[in-house]
Amino acid sequence: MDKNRLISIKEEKRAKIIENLLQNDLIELVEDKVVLKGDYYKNQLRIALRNCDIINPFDIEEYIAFDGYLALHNVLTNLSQREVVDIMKNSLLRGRGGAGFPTGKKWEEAFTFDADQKYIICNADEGDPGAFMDRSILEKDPHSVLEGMAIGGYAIGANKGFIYVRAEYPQAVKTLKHAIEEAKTLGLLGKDIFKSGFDFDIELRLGSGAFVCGEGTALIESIEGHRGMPRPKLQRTAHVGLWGKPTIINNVETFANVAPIILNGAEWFRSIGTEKSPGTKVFSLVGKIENAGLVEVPMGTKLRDIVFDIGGGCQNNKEYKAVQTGGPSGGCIPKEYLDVAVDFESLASIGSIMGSGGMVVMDENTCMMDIAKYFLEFSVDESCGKCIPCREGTRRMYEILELITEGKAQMSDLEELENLAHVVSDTSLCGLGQTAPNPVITTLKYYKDEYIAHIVDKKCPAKSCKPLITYTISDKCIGCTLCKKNCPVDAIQGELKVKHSIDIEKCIKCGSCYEVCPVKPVKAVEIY
Amino acid sequence: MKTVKLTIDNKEIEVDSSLTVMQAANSVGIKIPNLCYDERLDIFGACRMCVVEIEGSKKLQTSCSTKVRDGMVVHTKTEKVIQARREILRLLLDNHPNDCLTCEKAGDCLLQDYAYEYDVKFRNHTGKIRDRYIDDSNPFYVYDAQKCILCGLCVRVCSRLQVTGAIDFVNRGFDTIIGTPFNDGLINSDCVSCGNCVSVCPTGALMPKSKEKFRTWEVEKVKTTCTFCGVGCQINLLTKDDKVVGVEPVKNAVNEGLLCVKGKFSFNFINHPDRLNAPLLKEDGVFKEISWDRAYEIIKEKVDKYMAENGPDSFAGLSSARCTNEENYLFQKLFRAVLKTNNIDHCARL
Amino acid sequence: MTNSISEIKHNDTIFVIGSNTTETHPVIGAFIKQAVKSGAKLIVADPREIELTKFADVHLQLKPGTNIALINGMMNVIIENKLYDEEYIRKNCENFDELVRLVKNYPPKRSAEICGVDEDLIIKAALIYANSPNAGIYYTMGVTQHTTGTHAVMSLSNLALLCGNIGKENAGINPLRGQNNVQGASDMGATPAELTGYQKIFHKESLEKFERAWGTKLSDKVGATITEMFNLIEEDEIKFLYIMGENPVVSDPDTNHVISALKKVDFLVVQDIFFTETCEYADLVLPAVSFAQKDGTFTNTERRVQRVRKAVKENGLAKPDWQIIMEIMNTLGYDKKYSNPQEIMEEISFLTPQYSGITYEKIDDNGIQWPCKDKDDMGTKFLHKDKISRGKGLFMPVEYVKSRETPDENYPFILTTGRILYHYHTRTMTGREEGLNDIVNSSYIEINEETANRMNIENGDKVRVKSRRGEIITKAKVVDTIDRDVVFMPFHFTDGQANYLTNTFVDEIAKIPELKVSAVNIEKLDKEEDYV
Amino acid sequence: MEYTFDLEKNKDKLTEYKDFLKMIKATNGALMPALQKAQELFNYLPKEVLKIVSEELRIPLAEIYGVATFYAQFSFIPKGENQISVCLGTACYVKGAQAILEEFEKELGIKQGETTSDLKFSINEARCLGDCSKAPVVMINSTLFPLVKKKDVKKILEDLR
Repeated sequence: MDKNRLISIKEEKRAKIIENLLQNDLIELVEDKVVLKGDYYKNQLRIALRNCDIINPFDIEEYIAFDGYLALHNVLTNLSQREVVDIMKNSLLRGRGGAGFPTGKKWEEAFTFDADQKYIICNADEGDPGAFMDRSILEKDPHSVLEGMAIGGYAIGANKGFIYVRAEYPQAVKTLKHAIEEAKTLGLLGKDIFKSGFDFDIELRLGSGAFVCGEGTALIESIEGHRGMPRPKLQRTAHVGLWGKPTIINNVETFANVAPIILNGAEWFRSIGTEKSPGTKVFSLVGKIENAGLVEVPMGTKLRDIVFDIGGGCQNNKEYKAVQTGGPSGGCIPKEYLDVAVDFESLASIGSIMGSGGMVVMDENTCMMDIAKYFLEFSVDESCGKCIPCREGTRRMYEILELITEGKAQMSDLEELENLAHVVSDTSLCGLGQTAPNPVITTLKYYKDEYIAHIVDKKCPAKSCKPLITYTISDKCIGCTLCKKNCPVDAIQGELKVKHSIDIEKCIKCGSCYEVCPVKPVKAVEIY
Repeated sequence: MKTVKLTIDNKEIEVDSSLTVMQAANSVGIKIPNLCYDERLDIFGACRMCVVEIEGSKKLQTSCSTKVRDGMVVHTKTEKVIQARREILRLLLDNHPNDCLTCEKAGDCLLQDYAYEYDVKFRNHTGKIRDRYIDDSNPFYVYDAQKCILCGLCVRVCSRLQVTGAIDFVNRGFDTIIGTPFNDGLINSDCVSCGNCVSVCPTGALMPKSKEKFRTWEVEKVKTTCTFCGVGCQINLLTKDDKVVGVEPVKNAVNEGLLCVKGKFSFNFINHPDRLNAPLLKEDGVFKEISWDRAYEIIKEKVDKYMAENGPDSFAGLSSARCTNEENYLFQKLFRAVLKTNNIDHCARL
Repeated sequence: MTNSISEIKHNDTIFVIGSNTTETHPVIGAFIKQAVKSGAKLIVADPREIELTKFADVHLQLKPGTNIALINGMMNVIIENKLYDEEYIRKNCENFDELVRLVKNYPPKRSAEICGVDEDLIIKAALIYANSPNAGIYYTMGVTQHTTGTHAVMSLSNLALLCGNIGKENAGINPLRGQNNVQGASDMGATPAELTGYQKIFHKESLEKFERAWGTKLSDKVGATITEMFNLIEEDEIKFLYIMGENPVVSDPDTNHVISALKKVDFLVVQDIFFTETCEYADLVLPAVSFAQKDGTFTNTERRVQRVRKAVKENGLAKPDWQIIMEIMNTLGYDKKYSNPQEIMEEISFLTPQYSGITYEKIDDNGIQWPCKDKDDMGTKFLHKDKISRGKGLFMPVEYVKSRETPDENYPFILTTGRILYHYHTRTMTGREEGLNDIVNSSYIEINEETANRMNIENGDKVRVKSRRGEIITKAKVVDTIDRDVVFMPFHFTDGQANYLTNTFVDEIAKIPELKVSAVNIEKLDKEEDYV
Repeated sequence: MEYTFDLEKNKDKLTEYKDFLKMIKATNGALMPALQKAQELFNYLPKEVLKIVSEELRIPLAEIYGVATFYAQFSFIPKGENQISVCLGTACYVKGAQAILEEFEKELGIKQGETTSDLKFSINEARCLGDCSKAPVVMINSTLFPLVKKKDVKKILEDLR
């Protein structure tokens, strides 16, 4: 493989692909650039997702057709390791996995640390519930990750890379395996790539269902074949990582950004996004949103633009209540902050985090206590159990939230909850524990009145917490018997065309009656 | 050796740059509490009790896993630090049986000590506590999951120091316990009953099955040398009422705090009823107790007789590789200087 | 040990031969495993698969009694490949040419045939050993309890010298002493030819030094070893036998022979803490106290003199052994009195060059490793630092010679004996520990599964084991960890006591009996009446 | 429910597995792939198989058990022929996935984490399958069922029976 061959493949393939896509009305050309068609994509800027839904991920030549592996060629034949590190540093690319650490700085740490062996790891253990950015890239454009890893490997002096991918992503595994094989066949991985003397191999390692393995040191433990319990940070992984060797871990989206930066330069990258958070970010916009899906926009885009302009607002014309970013580590952003700029600093300033890019939209019927409880339960389940505050503290927090959503809590429990939230966050060993209280901390901050309603009034304002609501049938009932027929516990009495009533003792609050009630515009079944 | 200067609790100190904050503090007598630290093992960082405040960083830092830096200013006892430690202890007590009154470990329990020091009490709550799981299959000790704080010392001592790997963390999160494969019990595992896990357990989770009841404050400790092989492990004999009731290893250059099953648990022979209590003389095939004076008299009679009739080389002595140097010395001196023979040997060859 | 226990972890290669370390020296075994975990290579030469073989890079499962052939084979490989430390040999050693000449006859192929192991493994082991900057050898009775035991030790010493591993930190040649104070008993001159500190009885100056110190004339005639003592009893030469803290009825080879001697001797004094099997034959039994009831010192396997301290008081009329001996001396008209062991140590230090700097005060905390010359000397971590002890390291090439008793038609199996983790020596102490007995409380014989299959023996079956000297009944333990023609028995137990079978052939130099090799046959017992 | 591992029946699989172990034993960190392969081949991690892993990879059995109990994907009872994963990721959760899980449990008479006695079905909750835009989703073996409603559950199961 050499540059001419790359170019000849590109020339041969590119036009055909574009023609085909145009025929199927999937894309349009904007200033010679291929853009997916439709309103949804209009306001997006796709760098990490550049090839998604455009190329066939099982054909490496299609990746090459869109400038694939040109950056690697450039790096291996024209640039020194130091130069690559400097480009990455200048680009100010920040890790897209959540913490936002500058990638170039990280690489430099490993590059300047002397060792006989170094490793580069792609963290594809995307585990935040409600996030699937990485999955899409892995399944739709695997080579963008492989190329980014190879460039990173060259920069720091590693000739071995690992992709740690969730076992829950079988399609991604399949695509990656195929991609690695193809790249090896073409000599884009393996020995002496582009006759540069640089060797680089990538091995796939599968996770096995432990969210905490998204944490760097837990991920390393897992690859080494141990329980995924995070290590204390006595030394940086960039110095002492996998099998004690200097190791760089970046996530999928970060690696997908590498080749474009090399091809277009650090300046170009910095021209996108904000000063401190250049580039774009991919979000998975899900939940009670009209247009769910992946969104890639420049950093600093307003939350409102994402939720309303691209996402089309809440489903069924419900009122927007909050968006949850950053998964179990993140926080809820209420209505009054819809104009916040979505970048690392701005989100942190209002108590949430960028996280890996999950954006779950909630409407008026979502109880924020229930959401906090949901995330805490997640953290309890996924806590590795190593450090005391996370193992014991998240459990106790979850229990208090349980009491609250069941209407059994007292105000002193709320104090304890707040107290625990701070201790767990202050003293936990790894990011999972340190951020596990975030859903509680932000909801306490923005929805304290809802907490008080649950505790003092024993009411759930969102009408979502079963123990705190009652179903009744109003005078609007037309006696259609639909609800009676659908009630699983025969709690509804009433004759045809006569107003029905619900036996509160029997009612299990499943909501079937509410769902089927045909009365419009306001249903006859009411929830208090 | 590179050194750095730092301040801990307003004390300016200069230490080796490779130390952690905890080690540095320790070196000047500032004790920082911890439940999972052992200088023989890699830093684990699980208990979080050793948190301190370091000026310039917003979050509390664990002193066990933070290296000293030049100019660092460390506070080990601020309000924030103490509050964090109290909360950690409270979380532990929430998941720990309130039975210190009858717990064998009382008085020697780090959790108890810290709860006392930080004034943390048991409280009532309706939340979950760890499921009951007791492994008493091993003849020498018992594991009680409810008293376990999962510091991992036992696991790490077993896998890193004893290098047996009979136990490990089992399950995840709140449900984690220390267990054997398939929870089949220690006796069915690779366990060699060395008890090194028991020696490091900070709470009553891993306890020896004692024949004698004793409270730690009732025992005296006497440091001595183990008698079961040539390694010469250093041990403390724990005694109560003139009985040996337990053994603990000493951390020193020979055994570094490790022992084997014999050294740790085989001490009951000392107070065994079968012990010889008086000289015995065989008369007509039957042994009868006699006094020491009588015993020496008989020896003298015999010695005089054979010396006169058969000469010095009719005497022979077998000394013992189990006796002390002083005793072996005297024994050969007895034969050489008094009985005038070199017919003296011991069992070095067996 | 030439080197220290704390150095084990820093060995690059550890060569364990004839030592089931994790059972006989568990804590040292743990350090060896720690070393392997942190990257050291491990070579194990042992007729059985033992715990350490699971950690080993090479396991040389050799036939009992073939150690010398193995070592010579390894040296052949090292010399052929020029992997020896030329400069070290030139500076420190003599007689190298002789060694080269002798090991020429041991190409790995030949050694492999003698030892019954793969030629490749011998080569691999040799390369690992020779290519390591620091390699330590660790051995126990598997090397010494052979008629060629001393030669095997010389052989190991040749190997260590060849690669410059003596007089160096984290290496050396390290016999692991079995019992708690074997080292001390030897240091203290409890042997027929040596006074304290290995000063020879026939060396005039030494003898005179002792005569002056003790104020009496001494015999310069070398005395009798244990085995010789029993023969001399049979020959009516020895009339009076005094056994202190020993149980030869169980521990010594050829039990029948031992018992017959003990029965025969005119007057037998046995001094012990329990009424042992040997006490049965005594005329007078003297009650001594245990280690926990007296003061003194033990010297461990790394030459460290450490304190023994009294923790509980004497039981009944029992007394510390030193006190009993002193009182006997006094009764017999030798008036020297000691008020405590510390005073005895002062005398030892005065007479023993290696101990001359040792005082109770100095050893109080951490002990001291001898040699310790004077009051400022803090002891010696590893020996031969500046020079090999006899001036120059002498290669002592030795030929392989077969064991004295080898299997034949009537006795087709090689019986090898040893210790197990859960018991100590003749079980006078550990046999009284419930928990240990819960785990194992009776004798057994390890038989290869194919052999057992062929003989229709199942795990747990009773078998009769016979040798030319005796027979016993024990239980079969069917294993896949031992060769087909080798069987193993622990010697601790008195039911089915292994030493009824062992022989008394000794190594001519060190007088160590060949407990590791005797020829036996095995017979499965089917019927109840056979058990008797 | 107790399951005994049938050595005879699994002879071929065991041979295949041992070959696999030999192949990977020299690679660093071979334990996870070894366990994943065992789970795939035998549908669970039989004690007998873990002992083989311990011997081949020279890893103490306790450590293997510790690792195996850490990761949610390993099980110690056989998984069903049809492994039903109900996604409880945030997107699915806010769209009522909990009720769908309960419906599967009700229909099959087992709880999540269990296997029906005929070994036909097992249910697991999944932590986000990454198909949030089609929430709520259920994955059965490797087939994805998007936008599942409670009333679809019966039909889905019938088609598999």
